[in-house]
Amino acid sequence: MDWLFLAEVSLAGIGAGGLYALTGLAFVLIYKATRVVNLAIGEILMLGGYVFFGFAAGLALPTWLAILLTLAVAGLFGGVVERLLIRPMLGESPISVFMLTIGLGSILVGVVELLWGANPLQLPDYMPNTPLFIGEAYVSAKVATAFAVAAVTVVAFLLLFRFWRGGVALRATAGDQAAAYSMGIDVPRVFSLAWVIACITAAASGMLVGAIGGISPTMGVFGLSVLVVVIVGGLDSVLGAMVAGLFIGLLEALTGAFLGGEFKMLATFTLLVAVLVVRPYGLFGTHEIERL
Amino acid sequence: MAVAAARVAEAPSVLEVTNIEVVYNHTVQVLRGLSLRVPEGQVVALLGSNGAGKTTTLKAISGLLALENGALTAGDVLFSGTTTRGRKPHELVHAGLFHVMEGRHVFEDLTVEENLVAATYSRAGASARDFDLVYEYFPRLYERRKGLAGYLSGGEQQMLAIGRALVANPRLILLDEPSLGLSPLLTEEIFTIIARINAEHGTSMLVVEQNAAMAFAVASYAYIMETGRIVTDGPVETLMRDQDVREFYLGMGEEGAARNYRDVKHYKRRKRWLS
Amino acid sequence: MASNVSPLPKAGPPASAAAVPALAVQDVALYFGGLRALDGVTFSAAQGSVTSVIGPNGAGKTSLFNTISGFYKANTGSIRFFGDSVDRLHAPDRAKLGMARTFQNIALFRGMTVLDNIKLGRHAHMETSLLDALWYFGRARREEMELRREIEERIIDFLEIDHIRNAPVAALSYGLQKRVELARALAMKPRILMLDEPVAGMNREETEDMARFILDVKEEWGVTILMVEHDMGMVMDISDHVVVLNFGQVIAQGEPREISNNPEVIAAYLGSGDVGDLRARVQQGRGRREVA
Amino acid sequence: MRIGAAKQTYAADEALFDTTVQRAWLIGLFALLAVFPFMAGPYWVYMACLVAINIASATGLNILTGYTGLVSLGQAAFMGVGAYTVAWLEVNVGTPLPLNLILGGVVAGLAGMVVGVPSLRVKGLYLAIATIAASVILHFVFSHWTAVTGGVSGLTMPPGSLFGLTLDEPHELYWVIVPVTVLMVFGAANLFRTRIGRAFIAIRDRDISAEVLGIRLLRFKLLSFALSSFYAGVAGGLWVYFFRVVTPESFPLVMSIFFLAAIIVGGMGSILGAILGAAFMTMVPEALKLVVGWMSPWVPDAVALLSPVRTIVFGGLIVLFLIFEPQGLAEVWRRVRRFFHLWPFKT
Amino acid sequence: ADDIVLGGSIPLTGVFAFAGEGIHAGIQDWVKMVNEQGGIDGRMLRYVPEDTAYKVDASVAAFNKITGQNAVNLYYADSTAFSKTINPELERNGKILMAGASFATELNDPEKFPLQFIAGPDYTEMFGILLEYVSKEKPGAKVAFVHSDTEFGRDPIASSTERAKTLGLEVVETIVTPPGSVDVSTEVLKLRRARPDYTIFHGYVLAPIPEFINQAKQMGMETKFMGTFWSMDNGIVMKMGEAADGFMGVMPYRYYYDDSEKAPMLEKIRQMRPEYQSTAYLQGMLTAMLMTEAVKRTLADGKELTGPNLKASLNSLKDFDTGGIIGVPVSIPGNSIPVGRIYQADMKQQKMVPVSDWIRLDKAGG
Ligand SMILES: Nc1ncnc2c1ncn2[C@@H]1O[C@H](COP(=O)(O)OP(=O)(O)OP(=O)(O)O)[C@@H](O)[C@H]1O
Ligand SMILES: Nc1ncnc2c1ncn2[C@@H]1O[C@H](COP(=O)(O)OP(=O)(O)OP(=O)(O)O)[C@@H](O)[C@H]1O
Ligand SMILES: [Mg+2]
Ligand SMILES: [Mg+2]
Repeated sequence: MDWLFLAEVSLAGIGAGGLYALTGLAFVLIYKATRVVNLAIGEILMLGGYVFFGFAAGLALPTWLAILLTLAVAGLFGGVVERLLIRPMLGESPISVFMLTIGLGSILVGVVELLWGANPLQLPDYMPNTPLFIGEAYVSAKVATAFAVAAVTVVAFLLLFRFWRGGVALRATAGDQAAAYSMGIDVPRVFSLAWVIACITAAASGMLVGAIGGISPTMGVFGLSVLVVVIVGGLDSVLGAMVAGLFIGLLEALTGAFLGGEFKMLATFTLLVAVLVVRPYGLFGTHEIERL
Repeated sequence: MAVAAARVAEAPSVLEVTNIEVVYNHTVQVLRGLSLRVPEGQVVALLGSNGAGKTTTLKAISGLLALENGALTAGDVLFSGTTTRGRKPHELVHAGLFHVMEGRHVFEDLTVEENLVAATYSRAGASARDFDLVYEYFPRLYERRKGLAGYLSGGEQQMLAIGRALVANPRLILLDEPSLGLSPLLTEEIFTIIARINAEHGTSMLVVEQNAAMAFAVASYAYIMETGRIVTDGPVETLMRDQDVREFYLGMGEEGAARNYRDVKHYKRRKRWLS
Repeated sequence: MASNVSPLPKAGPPASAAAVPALAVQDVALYFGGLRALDGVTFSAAQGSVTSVIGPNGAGKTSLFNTISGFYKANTGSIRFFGDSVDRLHAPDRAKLGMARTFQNIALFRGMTVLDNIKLGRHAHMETSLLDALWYFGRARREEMELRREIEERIIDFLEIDHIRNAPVAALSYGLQKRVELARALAMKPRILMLDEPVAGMNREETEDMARFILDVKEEWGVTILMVEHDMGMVMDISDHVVVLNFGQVIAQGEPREISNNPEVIAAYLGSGDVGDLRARVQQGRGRREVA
Repeated sequence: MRIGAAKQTYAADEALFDTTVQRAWLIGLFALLAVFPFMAGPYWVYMACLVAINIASATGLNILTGYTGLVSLGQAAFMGVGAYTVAWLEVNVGTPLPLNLILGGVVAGLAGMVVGVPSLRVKGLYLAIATIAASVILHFVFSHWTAVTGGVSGLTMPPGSLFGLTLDEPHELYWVIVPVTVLMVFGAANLFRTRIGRAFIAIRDRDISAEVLGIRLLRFKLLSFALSSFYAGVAGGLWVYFFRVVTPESFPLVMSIFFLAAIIVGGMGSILGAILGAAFMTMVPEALKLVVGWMSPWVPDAVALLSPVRTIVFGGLIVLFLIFEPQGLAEVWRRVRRFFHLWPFKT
Repeated sequence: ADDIVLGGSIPLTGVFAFAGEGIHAGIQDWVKMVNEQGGIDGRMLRYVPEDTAYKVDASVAAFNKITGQNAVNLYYADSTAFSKTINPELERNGKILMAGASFATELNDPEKFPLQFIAGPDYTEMFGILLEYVSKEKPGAKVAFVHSDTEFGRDPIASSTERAKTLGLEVVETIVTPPGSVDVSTEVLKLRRARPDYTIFHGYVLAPIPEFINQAKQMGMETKFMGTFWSMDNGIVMKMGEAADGFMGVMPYRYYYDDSEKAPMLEKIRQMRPEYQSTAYLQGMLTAMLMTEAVKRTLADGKELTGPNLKASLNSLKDFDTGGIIGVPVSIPGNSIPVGRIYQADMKQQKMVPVSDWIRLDKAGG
């Protein structure tokens, strides 16, 4: 056994897992507040990458400004989408809203293709590029940076939900909108807020993912792996997104290293099925209450 | 008796509903020019058969209609003297109008205590003290405060729904069938508590209730509605002497004693006020 | 088991009414984690009788119904249905034996018409196989026609719901929905009819109608009725036997008259039953405030 | 007491097509289907076949998702199972076409049943994602079980034949594809007049109370999965007779999304909906091409520029229908019909 | 007389759109040039494209539509799967000569695909050219293959592993990446462990090559990276950034800006389109050029324009001059043109510069 190799592979896996967790957070936020599984997260992530590209490469703005502007645009986008598409769907079945987000994703792909073309693009290098060594083990600097950003964000949200009173409002809104209204909770605002924050988060991971793998209209498939992450973790659990994100990152790295890349998807989806059979609501998800 | 009636008339009203009409889905008209008022500090009862539009009336007042594709097409609702038209439901809650919905609507995925927390958003200074008050009224909730509300029995959920109103400490509570599914003892208890809240906090209430006897016990004035409009109203003392009310809402036979269900023959009767 | 399902019993009390109880619940316990929802419950319902289960909210009445109909598995104890143990049968098999019920929170199928909801009740007694169904003409059609005729003649006419037979249930008022639930239960070829709060939310007039239906079903169809209800006026008037639950235990049972005078039952459940007293107290309180 | 078009018997009341006008329409439709290949050009016959295949598969998905309420994103993968089965049989065994189609359906149905097993515990969107897992796993099987599936380069098969006739052109295959589809659609329509269809709907509306009313949940959920994948399998079989090559990339996830979109646009839980939806969603890209064709003289590079529009239109249709016409085309159709029914007396 | 119709299933959208756009422009320009000179034997060349989004069924639909509405003589196919799918139909139809965007090894078989050809080397031949170069540069070198888990990616791997052996090279690692994977850290680690002298990417366009190279350089790896046709376009390589300096690969055509030798066609292109044109553009144009040539020869021989006749005419090409698009005169004895050259990225000039002469695989090719 080559221990150094194992260590390096594991670190790489955990690094990628951080990105999964961060993007998973965007899923979870929206689900927690609105009970919508937003399949467009992958495409919103892509949009984040492209908007950043537009600011940083197209307009040649300084990196920090481009990042801030991208986050702002993403937030605005989240608000607009919520207002125009999601709010009219209040009270419709979860399947319908789920499909709506699929439609949204398709629109985004088309729009990006229209504006930036279908060709893959490379983001300007804005992340540190000097290699990092933990002990003797090599860690890609970009992946390490991405992991750090992801870790800070996810932990911040974990704390937020533990100690912030608004967390209850979020869950209340998700559970029963009419009742939430009647408690004096501003339901539309909770909805917008969830979408705004989630889209900001997704755009942030878009910039990170794009920096590592480049951007293309098809990069939304990243969302598919993240979907597995949040299902395994439990759709409404931030902790679940974190744990499952890291775990799946690790699993993918190890299968990739020891079995070959073609087994990665198989491994994650097999894990998904296994987890669902044992725990139908993911590792940390809330059970739906079913009473007669 | 006449004194009571006079008192009602004098008191300033916390709620005035004038000639409202409600249409669902742009097609079904449910309320047709309904008016009622709740004087400050009083309990008013609203009775009527299934589908008459009682729940709709309350939703029209609290603004929850919009959630069900219903619209207030005519008339006006004044809460504390200002119109509620154009105001969002949550703003009304902040202004002190609290609606305890039919069918409880507890947050199933939240614990009992979190349900109470959710009700504090309308009030800046809510604290654990308010929870103590709820637990004092409903000790059963205290026992189950860490449990998920979704697993409470029907009655326990009803307690929780009323408990949330207490925490919010509003000026006016709209109560939709508070006794639905409650045991006789609890029904009595809930109505005692309703009376207590009214007496101790001066909270005004509009109570929709099928158990007319109970409603009459706590209310000073009552409205009776059929198919979208008020057909009779008056001080409770007066209504309780009305022949139709006695027959259809209190279940008393011609002679004045309660009818036995076994003796009721199955036939369609016509209410006099409909003819 | 299935073979002894008789067609709907004819009017009049069964000959051997006294012999075996329709339902015998023996020492049944049901736990939810630490919570004892049912604890050593024993009672029986004589054939052709109306047996009411009453008790404070959360006493376990609905849980008892769910246990009898097989939705929950009792932790201990046994349930006999016309003398045969049903402990090992799943809910659908028990339904097939003739255990029909309505639900506390109306559980109609909102996507179907009234007629289809009622037809659904007969499901377990029908034979149509997949291939029959796909072809329809022939066996499936014959069976459907037979069912339709019977429902029209025996149930729809009886419950006076002919004007709404093609209405979607979602559009019906509460009282009518309860009536459709009863109709669906009747379509199940019931030998015992379990009604969970059949008149909750109804006013006096509607309650009287429902009481009449219940008595008619008992008398004309010879079906045993088991009922949970908080409307004491009705329970005491139409029941033959009353069982009182509290904290999952049977604290009293007997004839209505005995029960309404039982001090334990009064303390736990019935209360003073004196509206006048409440009224007096309220007036007093009001007076106090006005003085102050 | 009955109001409206009074029917004399219960049978008449329960018929699928209960008025003479409707029957006339139906006969007209069949007549049209029969003469179509003689009147239309090869391209339109080709499109008709494709539409029919998609209708068959969408109808299957509608049974599962629209009627039973179990969302599946695996329909394309099950079509793949059917296609591979048929191609394998054609290449290696040489069994006759009808048998191959049925076997393709059966194998796909079995696969669907396996996928349905978790449905008793796993609900709602969790289940939807689990079906994605199924399609990923099936994709892996397609591309790695080289001995049977031919690996990444897939299977190429000779044209099918029926009654000694070689079917290698759309207007020949039309006579297989369209009748099979019509049969399957009728089967589905019949299903929902019987206890099985009612059980499916009950499961969709509220599965736990359905159980207490005598419906065996597992059995009927599995049945729904099996039936829906059987439809997919047969559709996949038709597909492979049509294209004569199947590779792991032939049935991607977006194709499953396409079917879901088709039943949403058409109208979930409506037989007519699946038909209209599948036809509409198959034709829209073609219509867009036409539009682009007309515009190209004026808009430079219209083909390249306007083509992302197709992606946008696909998504946009889903979104618009969900928001403005949640009952789908079937409801639009009903409205139109009501209009003409009453016309000119009322509007 | 009737037009000569060149139909096309062109991937103007979807994952392959970047190539489709170039191909589309290339064919268009060629058609224009031919028609400006009076067409072929007085018959105009008409180009009828249809977008396919790089989907097989859409391609088939396009084929049916175009052939249903036009008397098609030539056809451009957008993908391997389509080329395979349509082949039986093509043979049945018998009137069309087809070529396209696929360099799949499988297509390079005149027996199985008698009416198709490849306007360049197939993927195995591309690998062959690369390996030939490597074995000359550094005999006995260690090579690694990195490819995507798609039909395209897997195409040349098995056969090229064999070929490397016969050339005395050692294949030390074969890495498969799943489609759409972003982070390649693990794969790079694996690569480092194998310590190859050369690493050949195949089955990608851009991602994840840049990140791969970046991380490898960070780790201080010395390996030289190489690519095949679709990742060798100038625009794409330049997008890889600084780290890709020195990235090499096989290219069967000259680049747009290559004015080192006489290349009249390139000059004409530069006149028509002053901005850079992709290698896909050249591929499209060359394909159309070869097809036209086949038509010309068939007509000159007074034969009917059928698929077999067209193909025979194409196969009769001996030392044909492509106007400099390919640096050497070409012959097409079979289904492919097994010629190519190694180019290397020069980031300072932002150009690909040749590092080898034109390499022919005459013996190995089809
Ligand atoms: N969301 C809705 N859409 C359409 N119609 C509705 C809706 N809600 C209620 N209705 C109709 O409005 C009428 C009045 O309903 P409402 O719920 O106000 O009656 P109610 O007096 O509260 O009856 P109950 O005693 O049964 O609670 C009924 O006929 C009902 O069918
Ligand atoms: N699935 C469950 N999980 C956990 N606890 C449950 C569950 N179902 C019921 N309970 C608990 O069991 C107790 C009995 O509930 P049940 O619904 O049977 O009461 P009930 O007698 O029907 O009351 P009500 O008259 O209010 O309807 C309650 O305390 C309830 O919270
Ligand atoms: Mg109501
Ligand atoms: Mg209960």
